[in-house]
Amino acid sequence: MSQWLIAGLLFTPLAWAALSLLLGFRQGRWLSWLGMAIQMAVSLALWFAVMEGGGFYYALGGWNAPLGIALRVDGLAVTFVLLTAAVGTACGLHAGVYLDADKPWQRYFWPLFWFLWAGLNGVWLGADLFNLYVSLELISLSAVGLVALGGEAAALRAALRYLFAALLGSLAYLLGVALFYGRFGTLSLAVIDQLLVGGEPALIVALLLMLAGLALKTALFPLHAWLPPAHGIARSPVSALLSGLVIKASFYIAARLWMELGDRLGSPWLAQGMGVLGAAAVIWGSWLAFCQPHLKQVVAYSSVAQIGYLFLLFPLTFAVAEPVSLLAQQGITLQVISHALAKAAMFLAAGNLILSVRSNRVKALAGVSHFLPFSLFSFGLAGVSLMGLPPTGGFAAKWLLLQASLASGQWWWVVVLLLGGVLAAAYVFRIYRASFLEVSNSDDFYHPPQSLEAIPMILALLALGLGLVAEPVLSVLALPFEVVAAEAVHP
Amino acid sequence: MGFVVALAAAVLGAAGAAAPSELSDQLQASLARSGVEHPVTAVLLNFRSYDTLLEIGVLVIAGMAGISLASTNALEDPALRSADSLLYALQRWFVPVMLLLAAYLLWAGADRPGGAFQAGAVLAATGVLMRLGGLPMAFIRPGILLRLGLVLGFAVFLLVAVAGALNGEAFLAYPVTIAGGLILIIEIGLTFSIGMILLALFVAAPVTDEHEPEEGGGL
Amino acid sequence: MSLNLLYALAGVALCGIGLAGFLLLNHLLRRLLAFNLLGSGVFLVLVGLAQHGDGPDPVPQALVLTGIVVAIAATALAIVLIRRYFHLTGRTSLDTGNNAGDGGGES
Amino acid sequence: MSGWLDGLLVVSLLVTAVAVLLSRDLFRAVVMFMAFGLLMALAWVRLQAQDIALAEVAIGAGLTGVLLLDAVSHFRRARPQHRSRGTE
Repeated sequence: MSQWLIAGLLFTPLAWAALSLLLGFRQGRWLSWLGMAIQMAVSLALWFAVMEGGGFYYALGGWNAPLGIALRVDGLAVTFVLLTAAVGTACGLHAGVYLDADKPWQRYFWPLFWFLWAGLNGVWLGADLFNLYVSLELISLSAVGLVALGGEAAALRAALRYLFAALLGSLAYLLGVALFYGRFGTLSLAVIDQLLVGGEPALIVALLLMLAGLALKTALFPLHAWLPPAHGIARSPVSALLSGLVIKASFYIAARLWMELGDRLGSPWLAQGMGVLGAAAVIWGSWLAFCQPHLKQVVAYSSVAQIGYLFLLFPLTFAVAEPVSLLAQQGITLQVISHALAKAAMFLAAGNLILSVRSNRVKALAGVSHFLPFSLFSFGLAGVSLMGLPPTGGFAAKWLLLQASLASGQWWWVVVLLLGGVLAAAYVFRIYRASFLEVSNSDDFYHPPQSLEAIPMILALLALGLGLVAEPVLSVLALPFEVVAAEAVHP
Repeated sequence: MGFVVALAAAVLGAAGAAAPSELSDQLQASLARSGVEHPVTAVLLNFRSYDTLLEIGVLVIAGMAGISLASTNALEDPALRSADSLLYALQRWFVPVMLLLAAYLLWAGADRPGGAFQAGAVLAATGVLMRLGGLPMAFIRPGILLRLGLVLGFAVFLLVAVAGALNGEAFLAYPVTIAGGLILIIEIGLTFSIGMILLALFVAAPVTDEHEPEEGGGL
Repeated sequence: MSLNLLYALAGVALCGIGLAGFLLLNHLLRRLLAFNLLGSGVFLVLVGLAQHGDGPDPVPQALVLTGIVVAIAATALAIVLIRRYFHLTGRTSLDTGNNAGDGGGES
Repeated sequence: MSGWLDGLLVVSLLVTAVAVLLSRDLFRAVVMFMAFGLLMALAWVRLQAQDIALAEVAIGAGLTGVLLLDAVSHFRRARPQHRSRGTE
């Protein structure tokens, strides 16, 4: 059964990419709705299958790990596959209505969208270092294409910046892969994990290269300069995809590398250093988000800040007791999920607001609270999750990270967690204050369709509800991990 | 530069400690079941075919970007239309030779160096030559046919991949008996599409200065 | 020093040259050239380092073939974007200071 | 083996690479890049990687070079026009 599901999961996005290239935007929309329904169903079924049967390796082409490419289907991977299905479907539905179907270039939206989805699934399931590289490139190029779609100068500028950063990051990663292959003669992460004994300098350099490249692609401070223009200029559904999912892909690889190899190749300096950069991202990104004059730039800089929390994974899992490390991993996983849902909701809601007031400026929002209370409410609800107030997913994530920090004696991260929440509150309330300003007789608002308003609301509610179901979600995450760890790598 | 020194040290370190892997033994052992004799082709199109599938996806994205941002009129660049007689004579000889070369490379891939990528590149080069010689290339217009050409190889590959899964085996698994034939079919499709994509990128890329392109104005 | 290792070290040097060019040059096409040099360096390291033992190792060769195709796809995409950008703005580099272009949003 | 030949090849590879980046003229830089691609192909032959050598000649040096040359000539043709416009 799982075999069929995996085949469906890999086949659908690629096939839909090819098919939708042959159609126009409107026909592609119908086709894509069908595809999203299939992907959603397959992802859900796979999630339940892994929940019951545990994780497994899937040998593509029937060739096992070192010779062929094996996919690692475990609890974490299928959870992210499901997350991608949820956020991808929401953004796809929103885009179908939001994007101007009459523009001739929009026909390329769907193929790029589906290629992006295929790449994301490839990353979540990837267990082969080089295949991860190809998946990353698939993601980067389709994401750049999506940003550039429409071809106005500012978008091209942002897309080029993004492209160059992404390419440099990929090559740094590939250089690390080359060193690993030179040393071990294999590309399978599981086999490398088995063969690796101690911290050889060559391999430490390799890991550093890979982490640096992936950090650049994830836009970790101070390598974040490419992100705000790209995420700010793209159409809102694209921004939601980029902020919600795309930057998580490179972080996911970095985290997987760290969890598998970090105990032997890492060092306290590296772990603390990554944490410090993450902390700086939280503070600096939040501050810049507060200062931005444009609505989508606020949301984009907020992404820079929220990414920062993810990098606390490095110090909180290095040389700490097993339960503490597990706590931190769970916290980071929750943070990834809740940020993906909340940030997608925020960008989609921001898109609605911009559509309504016909301007990207925060000041132009004055009075919009009367006209789009629903979208504004979604925006705020997502904001609550970013702030980390109970009962949201953001709160549950921070609570776990807080515990992990205290249990490992690294109290300084607690300061970052709390300060980040306060700063997030500041930039979200700034938008709110601007929206509730009363202006005389400005009823020149466009009212977007109901469906556009409903989608961010659903995502924001999911982010909110995540806090309530955090326990079951995390138990599913932890359980299959054991199964996979116990299963030997096949020869 | 510290970067180079560290990297050189890492390379030397990794080379010094390199452990003989079982991978090459496995490869030799499985080669007979891959359907081709040339190990590089076997790795590309059988053992690690998922890489190749995604890589063609990347190429399709680039081709798409090329035709989406180009303006249609640039294809009718009159400057390139005026056929140079020498070039014309040259291409009358060159085009068939290069087509033959592409076919040879494609066929050679099964047991010696060569294969879809090289053949596709030669195909594209032929197209570039034809364009420089001023031959009409209506088929490269950004219409449905061009898009069909772009995805054809990818689609063929994907269909073969899913056929394996429908057969009850893994995604991308080929039955041993017909693996060679399937790989050849994939390679033919890929050669055609790779040539088409690379050519589209060359031919469709120009944006002339004379007119405002119809795409990406206001917004 | 073996033949393969020599080329691997040449790859390292190329990586350094490419990286320096990538970071220091402003012209978009020159940056693209530097990216391609950097890529070639990485490929040389990948093949040169892997071919210890007896005979050539086909796996890294296949990886590099894939890598070359990905690199030309990226290069082609970049060229399309650069030409279009040049067409619209007349600029061949990205650093133009903080002009208003950064914030301009939708519709 | 003729070790000095390999040494020469490596040195010329590096020199060409530097020349690509340092050429003041963009057109020259691209031509140097194509030469670099051909040298790379030789290096691949020396590494017993004929497949890559073929691909490098066809794709690396050939097509990338043609694409870049095309772009450079486009820039050249358009430059004067944009300069006058660029004063705004």
